[in-house]
Amino acid sequence: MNNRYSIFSLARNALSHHEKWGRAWRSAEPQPEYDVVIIGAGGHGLATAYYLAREHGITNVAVVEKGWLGGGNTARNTTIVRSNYLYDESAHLFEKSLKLWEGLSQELNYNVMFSQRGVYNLGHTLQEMRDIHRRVNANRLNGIDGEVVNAEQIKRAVPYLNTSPNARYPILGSSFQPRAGTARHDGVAWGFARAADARGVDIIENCEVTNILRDGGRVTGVETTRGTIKAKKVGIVVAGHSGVLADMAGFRLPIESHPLQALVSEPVKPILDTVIMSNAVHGYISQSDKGELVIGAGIDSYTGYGQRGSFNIIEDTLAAIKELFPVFSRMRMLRHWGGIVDITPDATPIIGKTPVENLFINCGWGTGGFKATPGSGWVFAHTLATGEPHPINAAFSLDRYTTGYLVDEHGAAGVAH
Amino acid sequence: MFQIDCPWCGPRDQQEFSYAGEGGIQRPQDPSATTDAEWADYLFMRRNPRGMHHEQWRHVHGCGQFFQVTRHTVTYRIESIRRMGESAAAGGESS
Amino acid sequence: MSQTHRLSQGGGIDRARELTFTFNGRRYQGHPGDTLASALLANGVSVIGRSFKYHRPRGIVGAGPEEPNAIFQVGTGATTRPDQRATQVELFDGLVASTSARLGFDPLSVNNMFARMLPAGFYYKTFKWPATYWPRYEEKIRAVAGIGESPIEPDADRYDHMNAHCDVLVVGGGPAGLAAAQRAASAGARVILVDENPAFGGSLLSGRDAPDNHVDGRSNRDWIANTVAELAAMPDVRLLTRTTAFGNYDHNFIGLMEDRGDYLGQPAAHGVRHRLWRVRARQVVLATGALERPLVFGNNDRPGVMTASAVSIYINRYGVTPGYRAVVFTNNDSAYGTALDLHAAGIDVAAVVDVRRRPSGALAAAVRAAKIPIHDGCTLIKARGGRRVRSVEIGRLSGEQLTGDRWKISCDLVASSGGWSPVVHLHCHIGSKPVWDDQAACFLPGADNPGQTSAGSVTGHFNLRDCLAQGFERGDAAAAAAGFEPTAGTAPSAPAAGETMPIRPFWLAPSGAPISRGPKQFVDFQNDTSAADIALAVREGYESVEHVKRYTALGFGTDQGKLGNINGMAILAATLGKSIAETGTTTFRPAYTPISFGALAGRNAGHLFDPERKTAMHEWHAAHGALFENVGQWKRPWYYPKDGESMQESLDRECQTTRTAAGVLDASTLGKIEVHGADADRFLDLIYTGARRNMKTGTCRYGLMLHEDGMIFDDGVTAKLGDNHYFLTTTTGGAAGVMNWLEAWHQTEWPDMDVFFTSITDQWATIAVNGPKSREVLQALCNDIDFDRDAFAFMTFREGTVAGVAARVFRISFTGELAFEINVDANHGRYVWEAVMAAGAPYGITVYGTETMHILRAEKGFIVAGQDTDGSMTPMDMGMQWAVGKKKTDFIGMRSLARPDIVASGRKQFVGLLPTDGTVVLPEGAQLVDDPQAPLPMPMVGHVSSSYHSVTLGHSFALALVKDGQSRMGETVYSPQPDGSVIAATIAGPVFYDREGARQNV
Amino acid sequence: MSEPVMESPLIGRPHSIQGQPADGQSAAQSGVSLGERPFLGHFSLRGKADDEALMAACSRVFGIALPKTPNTWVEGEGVVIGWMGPTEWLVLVAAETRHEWLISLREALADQHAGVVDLSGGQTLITLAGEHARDVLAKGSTLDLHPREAQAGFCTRSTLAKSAIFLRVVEAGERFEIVVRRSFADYLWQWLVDASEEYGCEILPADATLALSASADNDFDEAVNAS
Ligand SMILES: Cc1cc2nc3c(=O)[nH]c(=O)nc-3n(C[C@H](O)[C@H](O)[C@H](O)COP(=O)(O)OP(=O)(O)OC[C@H]3O[C@@H](n4cnc5c(N)ncnc54)[C@H](O)[C@@H]3O)c2cc1C
Ligand SMILES: NC(=O)c1ccc[n+]([C@@H]2O[C@H](COP(=O)([O-])OP(=O)(O)OC[C@H]3O[C@@H](n4cnc5c(N)ncnc54)[C@H](O)[C@@H]3O)[C@@H](O)[C@H]2O)c1
Ligand SMILES: Cc1cc2nc3c(=O)[nH]c(=O)nc-3n(C[C@H](O)[C@H](O)[C@H](O)COP(=O)(O)O)c2cc1C
Ligand SMILES: [Zn+2]
Repeated sequence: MNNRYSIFSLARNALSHHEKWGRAWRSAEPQPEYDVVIIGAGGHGLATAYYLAREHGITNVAVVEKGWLGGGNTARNTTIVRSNYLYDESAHLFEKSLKLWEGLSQELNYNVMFSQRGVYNLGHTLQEMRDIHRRVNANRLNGIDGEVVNAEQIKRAVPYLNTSPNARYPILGSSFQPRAGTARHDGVAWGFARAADARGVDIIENCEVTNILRDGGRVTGVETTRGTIKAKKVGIVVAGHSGVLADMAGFRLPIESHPLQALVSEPVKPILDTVIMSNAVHGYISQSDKGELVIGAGIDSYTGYGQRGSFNIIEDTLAAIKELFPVFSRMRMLRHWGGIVDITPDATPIIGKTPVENLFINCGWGTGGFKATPGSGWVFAHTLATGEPHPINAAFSLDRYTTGYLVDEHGAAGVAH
Repeated sequence: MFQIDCPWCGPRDQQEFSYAGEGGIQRPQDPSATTDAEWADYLFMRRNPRGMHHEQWRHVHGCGQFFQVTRHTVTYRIESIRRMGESAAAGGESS
Repeated sequence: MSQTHRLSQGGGIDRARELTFTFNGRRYQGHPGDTLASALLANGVSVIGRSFKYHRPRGIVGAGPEEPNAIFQVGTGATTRPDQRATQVELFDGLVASTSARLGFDPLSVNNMFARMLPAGFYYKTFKWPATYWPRYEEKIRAVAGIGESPIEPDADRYDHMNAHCDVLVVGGGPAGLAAAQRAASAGARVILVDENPAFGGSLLSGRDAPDNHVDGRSNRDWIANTVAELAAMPDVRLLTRTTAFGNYDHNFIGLMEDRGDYLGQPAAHGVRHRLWRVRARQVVLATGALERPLVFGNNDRPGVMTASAVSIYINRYGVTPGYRAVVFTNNDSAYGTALDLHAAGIDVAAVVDVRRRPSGALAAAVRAAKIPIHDGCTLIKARGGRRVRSVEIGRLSGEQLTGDRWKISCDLVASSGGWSPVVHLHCHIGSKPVWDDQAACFLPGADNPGQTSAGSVTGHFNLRDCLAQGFERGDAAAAAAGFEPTAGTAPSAPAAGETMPIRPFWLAPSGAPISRGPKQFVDFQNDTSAADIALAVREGYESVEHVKRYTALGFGTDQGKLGNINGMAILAATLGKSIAETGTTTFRPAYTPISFGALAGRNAGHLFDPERKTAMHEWHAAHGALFENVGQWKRPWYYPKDGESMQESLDRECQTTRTAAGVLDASTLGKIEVHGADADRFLDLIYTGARRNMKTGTCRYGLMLHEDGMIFDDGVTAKLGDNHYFLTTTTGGAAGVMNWLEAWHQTEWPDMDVFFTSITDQWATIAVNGPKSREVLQALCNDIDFDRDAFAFMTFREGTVAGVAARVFRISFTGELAFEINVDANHGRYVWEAVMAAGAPYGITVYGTETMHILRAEKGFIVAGQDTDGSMTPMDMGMQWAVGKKKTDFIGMRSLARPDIVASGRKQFVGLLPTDGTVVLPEGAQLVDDPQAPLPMPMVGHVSSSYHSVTLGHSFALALVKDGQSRMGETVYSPQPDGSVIAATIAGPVFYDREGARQNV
Repeated sequence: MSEPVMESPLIGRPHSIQGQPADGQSAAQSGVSLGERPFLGHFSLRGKADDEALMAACSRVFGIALPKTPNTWVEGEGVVIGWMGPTEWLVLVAAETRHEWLISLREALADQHAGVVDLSGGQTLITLAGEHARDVLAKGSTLDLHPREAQAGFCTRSTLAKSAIFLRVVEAGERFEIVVRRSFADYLWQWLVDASEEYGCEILPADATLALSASADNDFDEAVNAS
């Protein structure tokens, strides 16, 4: 297919008034049977399909999506990408992902605008500073870039941040990961979709899985709103809806689905060149390439599938942003929205087997899985292809909740991101 | 922003309440008699339904009482509210 | 006169007064009552911006919240505000507005020539090579994006929140809203009526005052004034103008934003610039009206092309004509009204171009009567002109196609109407989907949300008579639903509408060429999204309306698609060969129009951002030079430097004095809970790892609380005050959590147990006196307690008076020294504190803060929950088996301790560390390895949780968590530092000082 | 030794500007008056409402029955008792009677299944009155305090700004009392002064007496029952 994207193809197509561009992905009709069916065409599901094809040569794959691809949390996250997690298991997983991010635009031939503008995680209390040191030291020894910077250094890098020692919660310092940053969320889904499609994967939108078919203890396929699809293996990658799918397959998950909100300001000229996250004051902020301030909020305490949350969270978040950046007080909120995040008790994902044979699950990314999109797809593809987890995701099994081996990342994930 | 009808104090703003998770989870009578799997079930596994959810809230900035709520997790509509210990049949007056 | 486009009469402006303002540095005049947009138009300013991608000149299109082009920076310096919609900015004297777009020659307008290189989504296809160049591309992209500029000075304005309750909230003060509010209020309901405009009246204010829109037989202006006056006179009615309902939230919670300063150019009295109203309404009536959508044709973005209703508004409300020779282009009747407005204002209407054949309505008849030519069955193909429309090309239609018959009409104004889109936004904020109505050719609100209803043109009723009747009826219904009996009365009446002709949906004017080759037909002006972009998106497979939005940026701008979205969605449907109902809309989200961060933060800013909790001795600490540490919301003294002392010098002094004489700590912030009830013993036995039931009255015991997963979450001391009567302490940060924990277990799991908990954290000021001289200090202050070593044993307490104040004195120690904690009623806290300091003076007593407290406890190996533990440690991990009741059969968390991975080896365990070089202090948070030469990723075996220099020990020491550390005593571990150095340390037991515990027992 | 000195948590706030209207306004113009009643007796009374022996004992010692209707307060001689929850009441008495009350309460309830916890040092009481008192509260409270909804006799625990409070309606729409925890008092006071500013705010001298209605017989009972 002569559908490569480049400045030259753009010029060539301009001559034909862009009438000759092919589809980024086919609108596939469901086939009766596949080797692998992936439920959920979010970034993670699409990446899984792509790496199944690319790394394992498995192309008889369908990704079924109840709505429009990339329309779940992939469409509504604040796009922060970093790998400075505390525990070895998480660090290796997220760093694997970050390495994939670094070549992703070229790999997919789709500009996902991965912008390594760095991420600051601010510390406002002595205990937060201890935790920051602990995490950055661990990152360094795990081969992950990062340093601890003081208020003076932050002030120089981010002049409009309130670094006054008289602030209610003065900034005592921060971790800084230079290779971290943001990416264009929709582009990530589209890029993976296009690349997976090019390798033969069927992406089937507007196709909701309504039941998971089993024979004995073994999965045989899925029932969907567009008919039954048989499959040798099935992977569930539905983020906030994981509990619903698990229920269809007859087991329970240690997951609660909660609304998580975000918002954007009206667009302004460049004013913030990096990403600022604060746990104690509770908000995080970056500026998109279009100029809006993209701001993330705390999670709603109650469970909900409504893709909207409570207004007081928005108020509290903007009070926090005003505290961090008093100059943004006169900026205006353009739009706020919510997603449904799948929260585990240890703030760590589940990637691996389920009680049903040949049925695998990838979920529990909660407030922070966008950054993992390529890495998650990569390890999950391995798991689906071989039937066994890759060493990188071995620790993220469902049965850790039974044995007590938890990788508790609450510290690193404390603020939703 | 919910308005929750505290079974003691009447309707109040969500900000006076705290969410207290899925309701009706019984702590095993004799924890040491449970298997690891049963214990994990009690500890971590949740119904997390998309639809009607039986849950607990506490009027933490009011009468301090925990109570039971049946709420739809998509529409966020509250179907019924009961004091702890009241069965669905006895309460369920508000809708 | 410079106001070249000001009509000699009409409009609601105050012609007697002139206001001066500047736009991009040029001075202009306007009048009170003008908006910035109407004043610019009055001054004949036509190019007010440049389009985002192609840098095409742009003019004002609308007159309200739908305006996409006239987005300006207003004000300068600390009071600047970016991205202000000129159509909603009220003019005041001295207003300064600007746009960063170049209004004259714009070098980037060459983009226009490269336009073909910039289709929707072009950036996904480019800027990928070489990979390392992306940051440079990105910088360029960022520089051209963004409309206004963020302020860079702190905001001096103030903001607040106001909570309000009402029986009926009416959003929108047009005829429907006024009628509804009037009815609800007259039934006795508490009513709030809001409108975003400076005055009530809605669209009536922008129509001509003609008999066909009279209400109850009088001019509609009179009717409005009367109704508003009537409402204002009622005690339980609140009328809010300049107030936007920006968001509709669950359970009838509606957010309103009231402007109290921007319209004046300065904050209103007492400084509140924006007030955010948080309304909880029993019933809501949405009477938000409808917005007109333009028709889409070639070069429809030329300055001078506007919506027809905007043209009418400028004429009728502001006395301004946006042009002197107009062409009206329509597919429905309402634009004929605009033709009549123009005509009445003396403006030449060159033609009405109607896509419908033989328009038959009453308005069309009136236009004919006015001798305005009507080109029926025709379309505008494209506009001509550069910085302003100069003429339009018209073609005859056959179905959706052109017949080939084309002609040109010169004009400087095009007023177009593609029909009306009800403002269903608020209705949809809480998840409801709008429903497409083929008849009215618009989306209508779906089924009512609970407790909410809609009235007026938002429901697709586009004539005054129906709107009034519906407002009246819905006002009654809302009042009734809120429990009020409607009074007798009849709906305000307006003359019956004349004959009308149905709208002909018409989404995209044909140009004779394929969409991709014809002139640019803009759908979303702010983002330069054209019909061709939508077609391209579909061609590339971005078929869902949400994909189209995200790929083309349709509706992403500051108007959120109010002007263009419906057209875009209809064009999408046509491209896909589907119905509009099938393709649907994107999701409507708050805010209806943008609201300031300041308003959302309200009073929670600056020193009121979060409460500062203070102890009774706070002022004393501050007066004695304490530096404070934030712990939770508390301010705790960290250390008390004396003149010229470094931090370490202060700590050395505080430590040394406490160990050799006496030191005092304000421990009031510790959480304190009183527990009593017949089952208190039984209950606490389930909560703590250790036993409580065998405690004797008068004694104290240390305890750990675990979460049910077996991990430590808090610790503290339990004192037995009497039978089934206890006093517990918690960590400073843990107090509220522990209180909730106790209540939760009691109320939800063991409701039959008879036990009560009362938080008494604030009741007691706690003064911890530590050190070998502490007994003497206490004795000097107290003569009713026997402080003799055996009479008052370690881990017991006594009641008596200290410094003449009733006190409870505990003999407990967090330093390992002889120590007493005095608890007195906090009102007496400072008094007793000062008495202690005075009584200790002869011994050289010192005051010390949290840092010294940490050193002294660490020397003794005492943990700080939350510092040495992080939610993943069991009592065994911490070497605290002794705190777990051996004979207990159950406590919360116990079962989890038996899980395989909790009993497995390889868990991190609590140990002490002695750096090989005792002058080096291991940084807290340092990671520990066995082999510092190992390649990255280097296996880590533990981390340092607490670390200090000890003046007492004469060297540094640390507490750490090391894998299997308790069986590695004496082994060496290493900590590689960021600077490349490596610190070696020996694993030791965690107790460094007075291992036998003799000192606390003297 | 000198007499022990008590300090309210608002030390340095109202006392230093005793009686001085804020914002340079005269008292007559101020829409709000703020004051503190420091050092009152505050007791938490815990027990079960269906425990008849306890209820009887309480009636004896207070001369009035404990309010069992949620969110109501009653007044006896020298004492105000507010419902805080189904097993909890707040008892307020004047500063100088605090110790006697505590002793007699503990004595009277000694044999009961009940607890009396002294909170007098841990809380203070702020009064807020005037034409705009309700507006000031509305800036930080989601309660509906319209006279129609919250008559005299209404009380509740709730939040005001970012502080937990106990609120008592002394006179519907006009006169309120706010009991706040000691450590939050300074914050709440500053918040109230800030929120009151636009209406003109008069700061009253501190007053350690308990506000009781003129006639202690409870004509608000009816109102309460009606709500
Ligand atoms: C507001 C917000 C901010 C966030 N910010 C960040 C951030 O800054 N950084 C970060 O790393 N992470 C962030 N996250 C988290 C991140 O978005 C998610 O972890 C991640 O996108 C999950 O990707 P996914 O592909 O697994 O899920 P999704 O994108 O949600 O995809 C799941 C898909 O499954 C589909 N599906 C569900 N049920 C069915 C069914 N029955 N049949 C078929 N299909 C089904 C859904 O429609 C959906 O498309 C944020 C999340 C939110 C909500
Ligand atoms: N000729 C036509 O085709 C046509 C079309 C539409 C409307 N109309 C006329 O318009 C009138 C409609 O009356 P109506 O009362 O339904 O609507 P209206 O447009 O007169 O009033 C609605 C009011 O609500 C305000 N508003 C909208 N959203 C708001 C929000 N979120 N917050 C605060 N204010 C908000 C608007 O600014 C406006 O003032 C009738 O007279 C009708 O004849 C005619
Ligand atoms: C990183 C990011 C940037 C966004 N920027 C904008 C924006 O500039 N304008 C806009 O209208 N919405 C913006 N949105 C929000 C989307 O319009 C939309 O609200 C969000 O993707 C959730 O989808 P939904 O509202 O359709 O449910 C942005 C979303 C994200 C995740
Ligand atoms: Zn309650």
